Amino acid sequence: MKKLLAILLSTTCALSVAPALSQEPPPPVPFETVGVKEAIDPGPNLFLLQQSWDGASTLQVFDAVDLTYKGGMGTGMMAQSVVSADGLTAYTMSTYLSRLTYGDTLMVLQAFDIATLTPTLEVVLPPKIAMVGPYEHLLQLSADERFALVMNATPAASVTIVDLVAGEVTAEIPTPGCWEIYPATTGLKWTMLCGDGTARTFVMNDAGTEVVSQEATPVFDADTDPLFVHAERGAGDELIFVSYGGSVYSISDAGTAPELLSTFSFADDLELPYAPGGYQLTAYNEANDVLFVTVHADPYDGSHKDGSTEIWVVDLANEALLYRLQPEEHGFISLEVTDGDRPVLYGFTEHSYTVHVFDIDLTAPFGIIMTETGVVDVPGGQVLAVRE
Amino acid sequence: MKKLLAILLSTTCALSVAPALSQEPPPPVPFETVGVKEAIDPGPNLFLLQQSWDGASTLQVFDAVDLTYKGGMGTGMMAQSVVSADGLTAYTMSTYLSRLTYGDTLMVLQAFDIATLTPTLEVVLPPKIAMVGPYEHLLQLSADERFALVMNATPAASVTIVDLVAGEVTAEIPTPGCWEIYPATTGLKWTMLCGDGTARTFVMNDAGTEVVSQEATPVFDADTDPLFVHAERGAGDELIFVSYGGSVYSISDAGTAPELLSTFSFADDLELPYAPGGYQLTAYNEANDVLFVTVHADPYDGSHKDGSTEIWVVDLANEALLYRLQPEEHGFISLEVTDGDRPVLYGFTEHSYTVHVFDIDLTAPFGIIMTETGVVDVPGGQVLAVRE
Amino acid sequence: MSDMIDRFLSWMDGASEKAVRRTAMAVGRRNVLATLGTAMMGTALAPMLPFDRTFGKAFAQTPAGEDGDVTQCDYWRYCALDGYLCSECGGTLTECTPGSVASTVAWVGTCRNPNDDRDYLVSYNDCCGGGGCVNPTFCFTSQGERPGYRMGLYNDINWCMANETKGYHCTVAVVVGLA
Amino acid sequence: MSDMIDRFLSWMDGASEKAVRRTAMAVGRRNVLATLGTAMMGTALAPMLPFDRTFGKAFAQTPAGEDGDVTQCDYWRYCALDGYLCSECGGTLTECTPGSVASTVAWVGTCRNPNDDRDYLVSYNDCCGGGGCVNPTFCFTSQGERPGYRMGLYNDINWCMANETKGYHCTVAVVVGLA
Repeated sequence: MKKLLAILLSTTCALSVAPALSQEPPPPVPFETVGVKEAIDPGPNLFLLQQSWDGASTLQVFDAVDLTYKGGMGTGMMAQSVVSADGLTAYTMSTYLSRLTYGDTLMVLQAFDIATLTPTLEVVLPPKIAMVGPYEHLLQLSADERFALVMNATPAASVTIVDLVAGEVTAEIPTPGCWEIYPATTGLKWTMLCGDGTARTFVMNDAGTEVVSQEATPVFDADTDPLFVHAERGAGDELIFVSYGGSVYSISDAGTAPELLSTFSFADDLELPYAPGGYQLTAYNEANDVLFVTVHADPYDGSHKDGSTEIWVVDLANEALLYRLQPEEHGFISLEVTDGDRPVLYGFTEHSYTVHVFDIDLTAPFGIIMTETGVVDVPGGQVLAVRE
Repeated sequence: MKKLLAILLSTTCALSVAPALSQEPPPPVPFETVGVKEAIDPGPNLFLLQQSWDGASTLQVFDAVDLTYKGGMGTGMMAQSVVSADGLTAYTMSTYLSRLTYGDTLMVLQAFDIATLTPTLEVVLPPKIAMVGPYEHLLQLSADERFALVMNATPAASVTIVDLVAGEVTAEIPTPGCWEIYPATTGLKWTMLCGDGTARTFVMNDAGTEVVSQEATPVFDADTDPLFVHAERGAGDELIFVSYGGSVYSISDAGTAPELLSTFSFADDLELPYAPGGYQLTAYNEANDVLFVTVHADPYDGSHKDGSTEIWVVDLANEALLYRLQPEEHGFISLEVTDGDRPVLYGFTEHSYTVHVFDIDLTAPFGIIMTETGVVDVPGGQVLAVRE
Repeated sequence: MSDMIDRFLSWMDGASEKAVRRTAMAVGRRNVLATLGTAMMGTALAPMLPFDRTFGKAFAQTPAGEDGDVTQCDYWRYCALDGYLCSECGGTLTECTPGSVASTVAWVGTCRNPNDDRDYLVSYNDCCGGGGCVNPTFCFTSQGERPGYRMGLYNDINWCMANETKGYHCTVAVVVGLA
Repeated sequence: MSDMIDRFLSWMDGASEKAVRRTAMAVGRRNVLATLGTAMMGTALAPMLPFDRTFGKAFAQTPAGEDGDVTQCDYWRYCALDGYLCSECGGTLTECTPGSVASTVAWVGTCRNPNDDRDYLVSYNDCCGGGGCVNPTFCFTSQGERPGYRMGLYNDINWCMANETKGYHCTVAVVVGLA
């Protein structure tokens, strides 16, 4: 119909044009006024955190389908970020130094309305927040998204609880030796990994003012096979970790104390040794119950942050390596994947500071087909999140 | 002597070594404590301003002879800087935004002890300072270095006077239509270039609290041959400007009103058209009474900030182009030169963001010999100053 | 429209309205902004579009951006632009990115539109605040540019200076009149 | 010296002194810092120096830096260093740049010295404050590194955290004991 209209119009124009072909100049370009675009274009968003250690960090927003850049939210130095489940609100925690390289320290939690990229809330935090490279679980939200949970390090570890409705800090909870915050998907509690190889759950009261630390559960050995701190949620709502040595650890946080459900290695019995490496190094696809993991060949003591030489697909139900994806690009350190039957995999590679998008066909008759559908340069952008 | 000593020592060692060649392991590396280097190494310094618009700007210090990096001083966004004549103190003016990309504005003047790279003074300025790319004459010192003179733009132009001894602002003087601050080399006064083609001198009282604006002197035509705002001091203490079209304008600021001493073109009568271009685009060498100028071929309306294709040496006494230096590097936009018979020329090129150092032999029988003696990468570093 | 032009000119100190309209200029922020991880750009304004012979143009206003490639620094409106293109930063040719604010003051350029051979007065407004921009296109052209003694033609300065929010974000190019 | 080690360990929460001494680790600040205009570098710690056969060494203490090239990321002390080398930022191997302050807390690494085949405990102190660094050498090695649940081995965090001045500047590598 649109096409038809265009043909009609051009015919009309052609008919009416002949007499207009005089020496008359075209009318001038219409005059304009400067404006501000009210909101970013709708549609699913891909979020990347560009962290700076001597200036503004920014949380950047791209169209998750065609990678069009939509805009960003400016925040402080060494920022961490988290996006609400509905994709409408972003939160950051970051550090402002009064003279940038020195001076008084101000640490704040900021909330942003993503549609308008506008700050909507600011809460001053106890000046203890963990100033770390971009990690997903240093700033998290409680299941009901009423509370923000902030990782502190002085270097003693603690968690600050922020009531996002009241806009105020309600408590600071010591969490000695425990690190990163894995909120439960229901209820007011979170779990942490601890240096003695345990996991420990912390249960809040309704007001976020009091927290009970539950009994610790032995889970892993921080000396012989330490866990990466990145976690995904599996089919049974369990927390899925991977270890330096290439094992999956499934931990339930459904009860008051964590429970180790299972462990299995996905890196054994290969000709060459491989190991996982990176930061946000796993991504879970629900429809196929598979975990994507960035791995590298020839690992050694200290290579656990090296970017990928391959991306592996691990079948969680069958506890086995399903497929070894070998994208042309190396150096992936962060992954994110959509949940559906035919997932879209997003990967950030430190080799070229680009985000690559792959269509993943897990049902192809002769093995998984991985098709690159997009790429965008994002210098220093790292933690990925996708919201429909 | 040193060499001889080394030979003696090694002979001694060889003689005494045989018995020591047992299986005894060497003693362990001595244990150490962490420290802070008290002061930068002595010697002449080269200063470069690395300006940032969304984080800390820094004033960087290099050894002026061998280009060893000595350290830097951190300051705010969009900073300008000036170094005292004795090379002991640096001043910056800059902007701090409370939330880096937005928020409250704080504009300050900071002083730094260069030996220890430590801030020694901070004065809050009226929040009007000119936020501009790096230019030399937006922050200047009075001849006696008691007062700092700060260029403001709201966009209305004015000058803030800061008493550096008292550490306080003494006055803000409207300077409508006039731009950049050229302090006299004696007395409490400065001159400015104005948009109507005049130059105007402003005379301060001893306290820096009152300023009399003197009669304006017609000097140039801002429409047909505008002056670059960078200025050097010539043999007779006059201000030396160059124009977009390639003329030298010598202006005396010795009296109460500026006086145009002479103008001449150094870009005429060449096969190809050339014009000056850049920022700190001239440098004056006193011993030879020559001006180095960055010029580019095939100029056009709007090319006046283009980096060099050549560096020209202009003989000021004879009002003539003396020599066309053709360094391999193009894109020089900032120059600085030492005063002696055989000057050292420093140039910053925007093509590779490097500083190049040249030995200039002006007395060589067959024309000037330019020998590159050093190069250092300084991303974004721009305004140059050298202090013995 | 004349209200808007008046607003540009009201703050002009020492420069006549005529001088402002005559030429245009971009801020020598080049070396600073360009260092921040961006590609380099346009130098001269080379006329790139032939005279527009699409008859339809005679019957409808030309929407912004249909008279050239607004993502390129040699687009005709950018003859004196010094900054990141807002159209590549989440905004458009004439609109700031959501979350930022348009500068209340601006510098102006006089740019020849090769489509109709007219000279237009183009207002370059900086957008202020906002959250950075990923790999923005940095353009730097200085046709008719003058130092700060002709402030309205000066493109080296942060034109967010008169706003409450002074953080520079990107620059729009708005046709505000015939020169 | 033991005072100093005690100081490192006094704040260790949940990690035994033994665990701290066993291994070393550098902060995953890599992607952030490395983006800031620096080159990338060392991955594995490859022994590069043969056993020191200069007899003079048997008679005098080895001054810092004479047992390898301290400007290179594969220098033996840097086995778990994540940061800019202070020696390239106006400081030295063990001294912060003038104008900055040494961090009061630090992470530690256990590095094998190929010159004497001994394992040393190396304290990686961040220097805090200071005025940036021009083209600093960024090193990133993580031998024995562990996440924040073993804080004393964690190299992804800003170790200026316990200082009044929290701006990260560069990192020194100080031999504080035998492992």
